[in-house]
Amino acid sequence: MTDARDQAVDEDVESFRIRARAWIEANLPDRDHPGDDDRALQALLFDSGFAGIAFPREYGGAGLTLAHQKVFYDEVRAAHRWAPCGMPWQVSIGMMAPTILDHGSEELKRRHLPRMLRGEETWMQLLSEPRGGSDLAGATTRLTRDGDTYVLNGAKMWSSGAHTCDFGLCLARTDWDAPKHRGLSMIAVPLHDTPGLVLEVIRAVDGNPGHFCQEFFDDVVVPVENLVGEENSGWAVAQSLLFHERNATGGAGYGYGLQNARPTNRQAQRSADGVIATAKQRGVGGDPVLRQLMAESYIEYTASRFANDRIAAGMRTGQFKGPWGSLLKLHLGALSSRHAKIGLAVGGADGVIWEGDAKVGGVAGEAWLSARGIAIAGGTNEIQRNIVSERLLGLPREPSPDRDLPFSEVVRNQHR
Amino acid sequence: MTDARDQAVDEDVESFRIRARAWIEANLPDRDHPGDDDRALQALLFDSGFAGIAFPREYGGAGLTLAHQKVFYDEVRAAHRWAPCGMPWQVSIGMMAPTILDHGSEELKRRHLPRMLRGEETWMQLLSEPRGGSDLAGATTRLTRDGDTYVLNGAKMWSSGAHTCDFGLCLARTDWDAPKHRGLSMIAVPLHDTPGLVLEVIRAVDGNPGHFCQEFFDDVVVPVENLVGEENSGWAVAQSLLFHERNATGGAGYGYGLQNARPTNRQAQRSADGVIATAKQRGVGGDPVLRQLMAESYIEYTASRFANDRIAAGMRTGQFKGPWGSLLKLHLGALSSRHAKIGLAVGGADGVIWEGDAKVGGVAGEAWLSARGIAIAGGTNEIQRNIVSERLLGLPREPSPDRDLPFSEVVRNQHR
Amino acid sequence: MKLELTADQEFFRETTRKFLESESPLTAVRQRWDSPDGFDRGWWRAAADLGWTSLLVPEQLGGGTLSGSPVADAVIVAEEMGRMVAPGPFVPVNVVASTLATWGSADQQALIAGLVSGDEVAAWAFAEPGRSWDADAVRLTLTVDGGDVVLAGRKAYVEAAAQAGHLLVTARADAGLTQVLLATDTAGLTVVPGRSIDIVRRYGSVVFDDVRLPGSALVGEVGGAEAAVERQLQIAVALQCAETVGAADRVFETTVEYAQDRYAFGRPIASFQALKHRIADMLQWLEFSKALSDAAAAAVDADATDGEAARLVSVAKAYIADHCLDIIDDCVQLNGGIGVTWEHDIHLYSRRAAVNRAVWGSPEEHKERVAALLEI
Amino acid sequence: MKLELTADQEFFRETTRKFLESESPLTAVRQRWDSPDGFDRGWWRAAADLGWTSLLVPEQLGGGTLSGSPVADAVIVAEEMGRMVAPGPFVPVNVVASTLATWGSADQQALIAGLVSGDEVAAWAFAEPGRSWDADAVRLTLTVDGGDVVLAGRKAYVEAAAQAGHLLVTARADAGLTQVLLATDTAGLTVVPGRSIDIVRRYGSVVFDDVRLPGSALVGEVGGAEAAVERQLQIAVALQCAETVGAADRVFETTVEYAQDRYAFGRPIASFQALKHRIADMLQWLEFSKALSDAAAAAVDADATDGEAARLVSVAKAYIADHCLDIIDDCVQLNGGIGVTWEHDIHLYSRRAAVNRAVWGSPEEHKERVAALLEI
Repeated sequence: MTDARDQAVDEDVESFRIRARAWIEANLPDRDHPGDDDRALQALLFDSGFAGIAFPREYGGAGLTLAHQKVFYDEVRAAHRWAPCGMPWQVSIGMMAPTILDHGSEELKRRHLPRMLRGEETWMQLLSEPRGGSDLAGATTRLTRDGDTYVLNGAKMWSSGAHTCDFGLCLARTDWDAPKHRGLSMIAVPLHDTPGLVLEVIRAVDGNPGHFCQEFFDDVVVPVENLVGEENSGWAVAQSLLFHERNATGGAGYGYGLQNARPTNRQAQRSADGVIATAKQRGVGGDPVLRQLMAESYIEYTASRFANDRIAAGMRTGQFKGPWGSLLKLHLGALSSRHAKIGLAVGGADGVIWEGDAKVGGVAGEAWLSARGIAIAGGTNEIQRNIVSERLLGLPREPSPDRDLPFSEVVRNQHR
Repeated sequence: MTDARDQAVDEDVESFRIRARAWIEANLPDRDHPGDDDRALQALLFDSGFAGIAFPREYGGAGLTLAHQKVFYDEVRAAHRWAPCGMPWQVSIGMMAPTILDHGSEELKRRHLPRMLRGEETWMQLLSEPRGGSDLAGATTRLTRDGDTYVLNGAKMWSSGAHTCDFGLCLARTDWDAPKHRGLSMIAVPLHDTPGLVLEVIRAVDGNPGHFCQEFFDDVVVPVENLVGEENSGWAVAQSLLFHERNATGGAGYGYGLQNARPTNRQAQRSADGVIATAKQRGVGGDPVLRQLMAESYIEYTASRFANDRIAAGMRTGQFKGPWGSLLKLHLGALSSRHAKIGLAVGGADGVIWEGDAKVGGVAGEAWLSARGIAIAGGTNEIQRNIVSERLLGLPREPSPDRDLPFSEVVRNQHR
Repeated sequence: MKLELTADQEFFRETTRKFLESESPLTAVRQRWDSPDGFDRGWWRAAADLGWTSLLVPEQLGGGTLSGSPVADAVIVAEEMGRMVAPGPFVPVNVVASTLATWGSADQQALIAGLVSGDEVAAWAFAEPGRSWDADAVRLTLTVDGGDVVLAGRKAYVEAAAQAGHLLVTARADAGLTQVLLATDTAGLTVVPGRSIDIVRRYGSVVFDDVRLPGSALVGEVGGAEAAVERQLQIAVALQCAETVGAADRVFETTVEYAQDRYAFGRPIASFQALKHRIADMLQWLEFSKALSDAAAAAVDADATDGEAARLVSVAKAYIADHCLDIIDDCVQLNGGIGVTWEHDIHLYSRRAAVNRAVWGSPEEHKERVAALLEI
Repeated sequence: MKLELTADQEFFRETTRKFLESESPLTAVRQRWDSPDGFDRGWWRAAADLGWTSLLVPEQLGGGTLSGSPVADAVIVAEEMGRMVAPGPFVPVNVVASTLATWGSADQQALIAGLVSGDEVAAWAFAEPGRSWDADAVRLTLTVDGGDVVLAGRKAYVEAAAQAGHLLVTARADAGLTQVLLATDTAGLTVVPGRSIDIVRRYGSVVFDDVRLPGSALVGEVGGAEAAVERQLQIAVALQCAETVGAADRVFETTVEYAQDRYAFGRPIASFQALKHRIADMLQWLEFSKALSDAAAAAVDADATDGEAARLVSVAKAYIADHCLDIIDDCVQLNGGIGVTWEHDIHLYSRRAAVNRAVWGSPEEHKERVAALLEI
């Protein structure tokens, strides 16, 4: 197993590409028939030295760079093969593992990173709260030290895929007298068979259980060694996590980029291809007005692809400092709604009306209903615009009347 | 002269309409050949009791209502006749006269309102300053009491048509130790042959003198009786002026509405008709994509017309309280740029390129260059959005760090 | 959302609103997701009792207007239905009743009483699969065969098709547009029930397999239905615009309230200027939508022959379908994550607005119609 | 605005920028408003000396690339020209030089030296009055008459037509698209000088009144110019996109700086969230524009035969013409009243961007082209 990784020492990107290509062709399944055991496939990648390509070797990675990782997944896509890229891998390996790498104790890193990279454990995040929205630092979930353990009380929401994951990185308040950003801690909470933890899947707009969950913590006991970073330094850990999230969602950093993920039917509609296919099916591909709209979708997604490469290059070369992934996330968030409206135009009545008694149909209409998800989850468009203007351009920060107050004195939601 | 006005006592709108229609047909020139002496025409209106229809009779008005005024100008338009409606009447009678009516001393009203309504005197406003922009209450023009007179020093900018008008209502600071809104006064400054006053016409984007002016005041002496309202209550006067301005620009209140004004060539381009004419001339009227854009322009201008009526009705019936004219101004400001882009699309290369050596041509291109004017002058789109959200919907005000400071301590423009 | 209603209209709005709030709250709307019909017959009769189905019918046929402007009256119901995303075949029943009252034979007018009482439901079969909502696009054939007429073809997106006892069908004969009224149990006619993303609004397809009818089924002359069809379209679009405006109005109202109550970063989110400015834009779109919706209804009431009604209806549809959808869309954003869950009511409105965007013609189609009417 | 330039390219950008700042500051650009030509011949020779006109010409003909990617090299000049709204017939000279180098006869290639040195100016006559910027729209006829060819028709919007000594003309023969090179003093040819709303960019119309030329005037075969024309269009659009991006980049940079310096209501206006959010959107559009401009140039350099270059060039043009115009437009708004005066420099950029929107095809035309290339 370490042999595979040994080949990688100081390997340049082009040599790596040739080696990766050969391995991919010999080992990975066809993209259209990938089977259904992504965990086994991830283990194969790991055992062959192709999981966690940019992670240090001592934690099970290949010790190479993000450029190597990008090359690997480009080759996978070019060869029309499949490597696990969607949920939960995108989150567990693309966002949580790098956060552990940045802030976890040596013990946590040694114990969990290899398992995460191998797919034996999948992790996700527990940040947002029912009353909190975008104001993550306003978390009111309570984490209390009790001898050798911590006790967790409160609720989290909008946690994607918590029902299928093994651990959740949970942001909770440990000091209520400190200002909001300085009384938080991050802790890894096991999600299976945990006494006091109730997990519910939130019903999506289509009426079916979605991938967002809600968790209620009632005196949940968590070992002290699960703390990630120091007590009361949880905001720094969350910032790191959000950095990796933005990059992963935008397709930079440790994430795989949405373009690598296996498209579902609904995702297919969320691309120019899906809309074009609808137009052809409805026989309206020749409509000059709809052609403008379809071209617009194609243009935006094409722009996204090249902007991705540009921002990756800027970060790689150090010309772009700071959370530039926000620009990609902002674009996706702004585009999703526009694209859904284009879908409605192209889909016409067939996009919202169908024969039969199924409650779900009309792919354009359903895509429209859920389009705002990407503009809200993972940091709303508004949060991204704040980040872009304040942290990429250095414009003055928004006044935050609660920033320096002891958290216990902060005004929260009111009901008139 | 008073006879004409006597007919109007308690006259209902429909009786007035019949009387007005007959008078219009007998007296007003054809809309397309109105001659060039709007002053004489305004005097005719005044002498016949049709100027200042909603102004009190003691100040030369007809003592009727804004509904009567609207009917009069509707009839003028319907009969394809012409009554003075553009600049400077829209400003002098539509905005300045009502401000004098609201705040002027009895003496000021008796002396100036009849002259304004008869067109013997034209008035305009001196509010913005070179360094001030939208922050009108931050005026730094200095008005100092000196015995029986005031002395004015400073500069004003963006004053439309100052070079053709007789008086300017000037907002100036009389108390530098009061908070910004509480140290201002409004005074009427004569604009002709005034010692110490230098007036320059600002060059517009087309390279020619535009209708905006800049004024420099160097120890300009103004009589004390020219003060409008009390000393240090100038902000209330300015608010009143801005209220009338928004209404007039939007086409409500004492103004005539842009739809009544005589269209110039450039204004013609600033309407759906202009764009449609361009399309026909270029032979691209059949292009389905451009047809969508032209229809959009037509739809927006049509919406504007009916929204105008709606808001006038809301204000008339008291269902809309506050500066609802802002909504119309916001729409015009947002539309002008969009409409100019539609003009560029329809105009194509012919909109920006022409044969011959004239420096001005390409009507779509020139319209595009100046389109932002309406989105900035008379209160920017941003100011209107603040007004709409704060004063029509009651949302919380923007934090103004300078609001309660003595003005002398307020931080102003910095140069890094 | 007219500002100057007559006293009768004010009262009508009030009773309509109270009826919907008590007899069709959003919880009840949600429950009807499981029902094939989308509405309850008894409930519909109660709504009819309030006058929902009689406004476009003259007094001598059992109806009557409140104000002399029947479409403006009906708009009041449509707005309130939009505010409560209400069920019920309001548009088709009123359209059919109106046309039968004007163009129907005495026999056909006998159906009106049932429509007015709510005992009967009728639908209008107009659009065809994959085609635009335009009279020119009608291809269903009507052939005159002796004293009979024969229909062949297919209709789609027919609101309440499977719930209706009768269909008003727009067909094309050699002589031009022609309409017939027939019962849904006529031989050769198959109704294929369907659904939409709207929670309670049901649509169906109708297959005409050489459906043979007596000449008495004709509504008006063979080839003489153009004016009736245009009027039906105008009424349908005017009512639909009012409904969409009502939906956006309600969403905007609740969202602005929410933004004032919800705190983030120690401030109500309605204090953030970026949101305030978007809310200001939304109010502008909403008020302009209201103005256009009322203007369209007034023009249809005036039944002007200079094309004013046709033009204003299309102007209103294009503006409202786009801008009210944008209002609802940005309100979802302002509501944050909860706005994209089943539990939150906003998706009920998103659904209605998305269906209304497409039905009776998209904004793109109506813009083209405006361009054509302007003779560009 | 590539992030990874070669050392030679970095140096080239630096010398280009310095040259423009010292030899063509905005004050000088403004002065050229009065000049019929829009640029100074001596200045153009100095620019040519820096390499502006030699990049798309192979070494054996007196040119040479800096990096092996000639279009990417030329893009550097275009970007800097955009940032300084510079004068000079950069696009036409490079397009003509490139085509003569590939398809010209030895005699025709003799012109290249003059183009490279800046002593000669050439223009490309392609579009026709009122028609779209599409090879299919070319109607100017070329008739073969024995050993001669005869041109009849009219060209319009020809950049530097009245300043050029030679024209590359795209015409239609029975056999298809055909190109010729001719001197502007050829009998039967009339150049009608014209202007544009750009301060320094001059366009002209060209009338061909049965212009008779020897067969040696042909650039390539009769009917065989399709590939050359497509390549010329791709180069022109790629360079134009880079220029528009450069213009928007400079406007954005100065406007953000201004917004930080300018105080209103006791705060820098850049602290108002509504403006911050619009500025964030602008940065997104700008960075995406840069990414697409570079991608288009790279594809044209790669000269891919799978349609990638054609598609990306149209994608870039459609995106950049729309979004960079929007950036400049909103920057005018952020500058307030001063932004709509002659004194402020922003209108120089608005002018350039508006002309660039139309020339070489509008965003609408390029979207249609994208749809066609995608075989929708």
